[in-house]
Amino acid sequence: MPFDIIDPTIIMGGVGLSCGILLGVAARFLTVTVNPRIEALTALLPGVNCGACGLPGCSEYARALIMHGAKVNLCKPGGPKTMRQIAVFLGVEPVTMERQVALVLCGGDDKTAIRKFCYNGIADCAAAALVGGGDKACGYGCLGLGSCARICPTEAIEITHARLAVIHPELCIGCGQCVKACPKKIIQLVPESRTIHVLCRSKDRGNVVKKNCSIGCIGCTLCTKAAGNAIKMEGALAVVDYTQPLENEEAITKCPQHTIIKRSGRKEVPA
Amino acid sequence: MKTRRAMFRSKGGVHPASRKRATNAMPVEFMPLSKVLFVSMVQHMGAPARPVVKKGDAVMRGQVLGEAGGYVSAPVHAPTSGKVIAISERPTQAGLPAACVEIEPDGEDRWDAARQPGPDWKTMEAKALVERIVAAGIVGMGGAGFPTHVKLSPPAGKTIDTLIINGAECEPYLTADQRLMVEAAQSIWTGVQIVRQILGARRLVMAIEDNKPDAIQAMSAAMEGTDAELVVLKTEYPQGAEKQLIYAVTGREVPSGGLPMAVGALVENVGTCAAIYDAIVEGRPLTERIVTVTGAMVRTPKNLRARIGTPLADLVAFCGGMVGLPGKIICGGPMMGLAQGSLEAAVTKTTSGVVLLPHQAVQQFSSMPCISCGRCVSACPMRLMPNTLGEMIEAEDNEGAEGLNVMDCIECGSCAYECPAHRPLVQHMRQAKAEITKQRLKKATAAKG
Amino acid sequence: MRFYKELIKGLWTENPIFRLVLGMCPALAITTSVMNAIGMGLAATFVLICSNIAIAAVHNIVPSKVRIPCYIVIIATFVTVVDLLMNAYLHELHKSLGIFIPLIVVNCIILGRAEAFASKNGVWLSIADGIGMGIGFTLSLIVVSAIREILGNATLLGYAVGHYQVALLMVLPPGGFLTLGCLLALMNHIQAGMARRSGHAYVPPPTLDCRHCAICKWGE
Amino acid sequence: MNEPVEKTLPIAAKEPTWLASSSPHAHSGDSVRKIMLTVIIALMPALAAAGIFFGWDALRLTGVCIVSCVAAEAATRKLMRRDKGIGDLSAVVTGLLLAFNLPPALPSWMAVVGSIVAIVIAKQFYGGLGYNPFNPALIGRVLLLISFPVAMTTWGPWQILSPAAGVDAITTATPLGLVKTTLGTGQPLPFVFDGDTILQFFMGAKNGCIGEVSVLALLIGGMYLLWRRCISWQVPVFYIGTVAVFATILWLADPTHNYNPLFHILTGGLVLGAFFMATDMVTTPVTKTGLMFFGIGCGVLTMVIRKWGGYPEGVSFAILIMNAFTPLLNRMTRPRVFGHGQKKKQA
Repeated sequence: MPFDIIDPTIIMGGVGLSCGILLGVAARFLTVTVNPRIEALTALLPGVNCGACGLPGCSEYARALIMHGAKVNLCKPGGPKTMRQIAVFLGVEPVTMERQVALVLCGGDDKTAIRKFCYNGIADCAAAALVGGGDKACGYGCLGLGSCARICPTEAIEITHARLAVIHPELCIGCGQCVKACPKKIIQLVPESRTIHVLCRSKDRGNVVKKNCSIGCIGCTLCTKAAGNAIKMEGALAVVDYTQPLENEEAITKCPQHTIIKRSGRKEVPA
Repeated sequence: MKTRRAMFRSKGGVHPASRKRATNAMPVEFMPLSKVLFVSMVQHMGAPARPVVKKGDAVMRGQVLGEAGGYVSAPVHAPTSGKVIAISERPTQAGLPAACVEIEPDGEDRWDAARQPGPDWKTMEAKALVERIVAAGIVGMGGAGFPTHVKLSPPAGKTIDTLIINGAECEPYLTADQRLMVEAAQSIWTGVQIVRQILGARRLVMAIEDNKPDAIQAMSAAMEGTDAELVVLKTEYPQGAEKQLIYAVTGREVPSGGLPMAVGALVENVGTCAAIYDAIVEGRPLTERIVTVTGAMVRTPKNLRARIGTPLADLVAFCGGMVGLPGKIICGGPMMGLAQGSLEAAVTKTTSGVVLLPHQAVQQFSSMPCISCGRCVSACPMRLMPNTLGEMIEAEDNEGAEGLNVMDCIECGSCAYECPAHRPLVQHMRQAKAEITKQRLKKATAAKG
Repeated sequence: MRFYKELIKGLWTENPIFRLVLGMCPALAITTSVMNAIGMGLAATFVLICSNIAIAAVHNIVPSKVRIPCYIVIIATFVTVVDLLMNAYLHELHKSLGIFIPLIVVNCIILGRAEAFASKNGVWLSIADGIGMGIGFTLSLIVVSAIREILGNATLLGYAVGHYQVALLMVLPPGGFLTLGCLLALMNHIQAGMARRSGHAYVPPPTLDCRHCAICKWGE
Repeated sequence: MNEPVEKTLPIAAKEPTWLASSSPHAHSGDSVRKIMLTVIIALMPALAAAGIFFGWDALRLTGVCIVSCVAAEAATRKLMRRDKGIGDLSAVVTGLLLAFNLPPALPSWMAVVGSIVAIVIAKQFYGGLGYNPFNPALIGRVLLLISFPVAMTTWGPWQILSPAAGVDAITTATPLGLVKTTLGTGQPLPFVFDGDTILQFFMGAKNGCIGEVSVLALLIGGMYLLWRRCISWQVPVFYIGTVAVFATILWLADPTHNYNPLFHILTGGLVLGAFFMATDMVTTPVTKTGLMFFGIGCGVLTMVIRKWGGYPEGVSFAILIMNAFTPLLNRMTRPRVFGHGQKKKQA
């Protein structure tokens, strides 16, 4: 009886041993070398694979950092914190970088902007823009059909009941997907610390804007006087120059159309 | 001349109610000049024209307002004499903003003195004829607006043996081409002969649908005693689409992505032929066209000879205005026309009609899932599978749609016309085609850079 | 405290059948009667606990490259033990479970716990995990099989529960799929409702992610 | 969370006066609801025939199936928060077809179970009308057949099949069932299939599911559907044609154990299946060629099951099996796109 056990034990042991040797040989000669630094660096990145760095995913960015010396400040979701970590890891000098968040430069929802016709078709901004340029009377306005919201990896974009896209800065990682998705090109990445924005992209003349939208920029230039260099006129449209400092909130109160708003890092406060 | 029925019938197609009766017996009326004419610089396929006049300039009828912006482009001429009051950005019929020259007519409608009738066309070289056509700003007047001179200049080595004149006008409601054939058969015929001389085409075919007996009669009278053929087509939509027409007449299939010249054929619309006659024989550039203003919401539907740049609102007002608020305003026919958000847009070289539909005739779809009835597959003249394509595009699988040849779609609307689930199939296709074109451009520039 | 947490997670939040959607093969195949379910569940629980202990004990000395073969060997050993024991002492049950006892070797739950838990935690917690997961598995099988046995055979644990027309389908293979599918839907529904009430976002198990399926509007 | 609930926008009730959409702006005017209504009308002759032959039972089952199908559809849609209601009438069609596939003596509660299975499991669980891969009514029937085999094979009162075979033996069998059991015991064919029987079978005087007995009534409905372009001729023609060819071959090979092809056409659910079940739009191919192959496949499978299978009748199974092939047939029979593939063109 005990001998019945010994035979299989020897056979199984032998099989196990030979398999083990095979595995050992395989591990020795067929192994794929992975740079351990790439793995370690990948672990530092946020792992949302948003593509904001221009590379297809976090591990590719890590590879680019180590192999090709990519810039350390490309990871937008990670922001300055990740940038510093990368810089420390790679032993390079950290660069200045501010987190960017997306902003919809249109405030015209169903209550304030008029629609020229009833749009009947696919609920997608790109498709709607192909039908008579979209149903907003203003040719530059947000269509509110949520192409940006659908592409947002963090669901930071809300389509309000009055059909306007609003981005929640606290959820936004600044990946810029929505900027690409918007057929009207009214989403812009702005520095997170900035609070005062002109919510209009209409290049129309003031009388046309007034007809189409009650809160569009009419090009009255009152804000430019109040804000100094930070708000400039581009034709009939006031545009915030984000390279110039702007703390003075006078522009908000000066705007007769209430186009200029204050949006803090956490939530949006109408003027 | 011999008259025969079309020998080939392409698969697919639909039979929408033609509704041409409102205007098909109405003689073309002259549309009086509007207060302001809005001449868009985007009236054709290809590069937009570049404005060459300034605000305040006095212009004569036929004077060049915008010169061609490239080879595939066409110049734009002043539709009447008057003053340029502004050069602005205005939405086109497609709703996208484009440069536009606003002209205030002086009411005298004087022709530009530089415009003279040319020498006898029969003695002219093909090249000289094409040059005159380029200068006259003639584009395909059937709807797409492809610059005519490009078509008439086949690359060396390509011969065009068959010239087909498109008088099918398969879109419901529209009667502009039909009236033109009835009223100006002789000038169309002269234009056709000019085109034939340019191309040296061996075979000449006039194709008309069998629901226009008066046009068939008028054209056959004009063509009497020549070697041209008159092909009577069975009424079916989209019989007048270029590729389908070539197939119906010759049995040749234009290869995917190719031009008709690939099978040695060329299609010209009857309106284009009449414009060529005007340009070569009369020496007039293209400044007006026939527009059918119709639909249940127009008080008295009419065929109008309107100047390019006439606002749609003026056309409707001349027809007695609207009976009530329309449900939909369409530039062009109901199958392929562009829905308008307002009547602000102006007549262009390709505006064949303005249709005002009542609310009850407008399909207000709230689309359902596809029930796989297969009607779109049977209806598609390009033999695509619109049901599968629609679902793919809805799932944002543009690559898959490309693999199923979505780029061959001619957007004729037969699929969506038949769809019992009211799916916006054409819109899906358009979306995918726009997206794929964008991707291809990107790839092409990436390959270059 | 940690022990307790690891113990109960297998019952609901990480229930192997309804939440992780693992071990589908036995859950579909042997749930024609409650007796089978109990037998299968206990056998799997035994293997789970033993293999968790063994793997937690040896995971530090096993090179990570060959860990999977090692786990398989360990699991196979315990499965053989269970197979032989059941054959000896519960012969009838063994016969009705048939091939599914040896198939515990390739059961995703056991390998999954070995890889996901036991190889990263100590022996003590791994015991808790094994017990919790095993009991969760057993209870899930009992629920599925009870429904199928009552509807398809008018019995429960072999005792008649009433005289009515039975639906033969329920004890045939399609019945397993139907029952399990409906129960999964129900669990998803309950979870979504609970998440909504507590104000959290509902994150469905990856295999049952509602967000990309337009069939119903529960994911929203 | 932010995703619009609808794939396409409905019409806003208020403000802007006119509409704009992508072309075309004309429509044939046909809708899913109209198609379903046509099918319902086409089923009316068969319902009348069922009423004549089976009386109260036929009406009871039809009513129960329709009511429970519609109720199940409404309830599931509400529960799943799907917006579109029961207005498309597809649940009514499912209910009617399911009832037509049930034997007259079936208890009402079983019909309710079948209806719920058909609507909830076979249709709504897959996403509702348009997404169901299998014919819901047939799934309902097959589930009932597997679950309650006795109740589903207890037939009506007809005693006309053959005076020679003894009354008791035939009161509870369909012609197909009778043939199968008789041949299974090694006996010769149970009755003579000649002029009179053919006429009776054609008119509907035989045992079977309530909607399938009267070939005449079904043909009237089928012709109506063909006339209204609700079905294409490929499926019924190729389905019945294949069965006829198959049966002819069998009959010529061994006339002592096989009836002539008319027997196979006039018995069982073939005509009902060929005109109403195998032509269901959702679960059948979209191309004409695909429909042709679908019909042939159904015909072959039906005959294989009838001749060699465990069940006497194979129409339901044949159609369900072919439903599974629908995506494949759609793929294989894609039409050649205009301007493609005539000559090999360089890219």
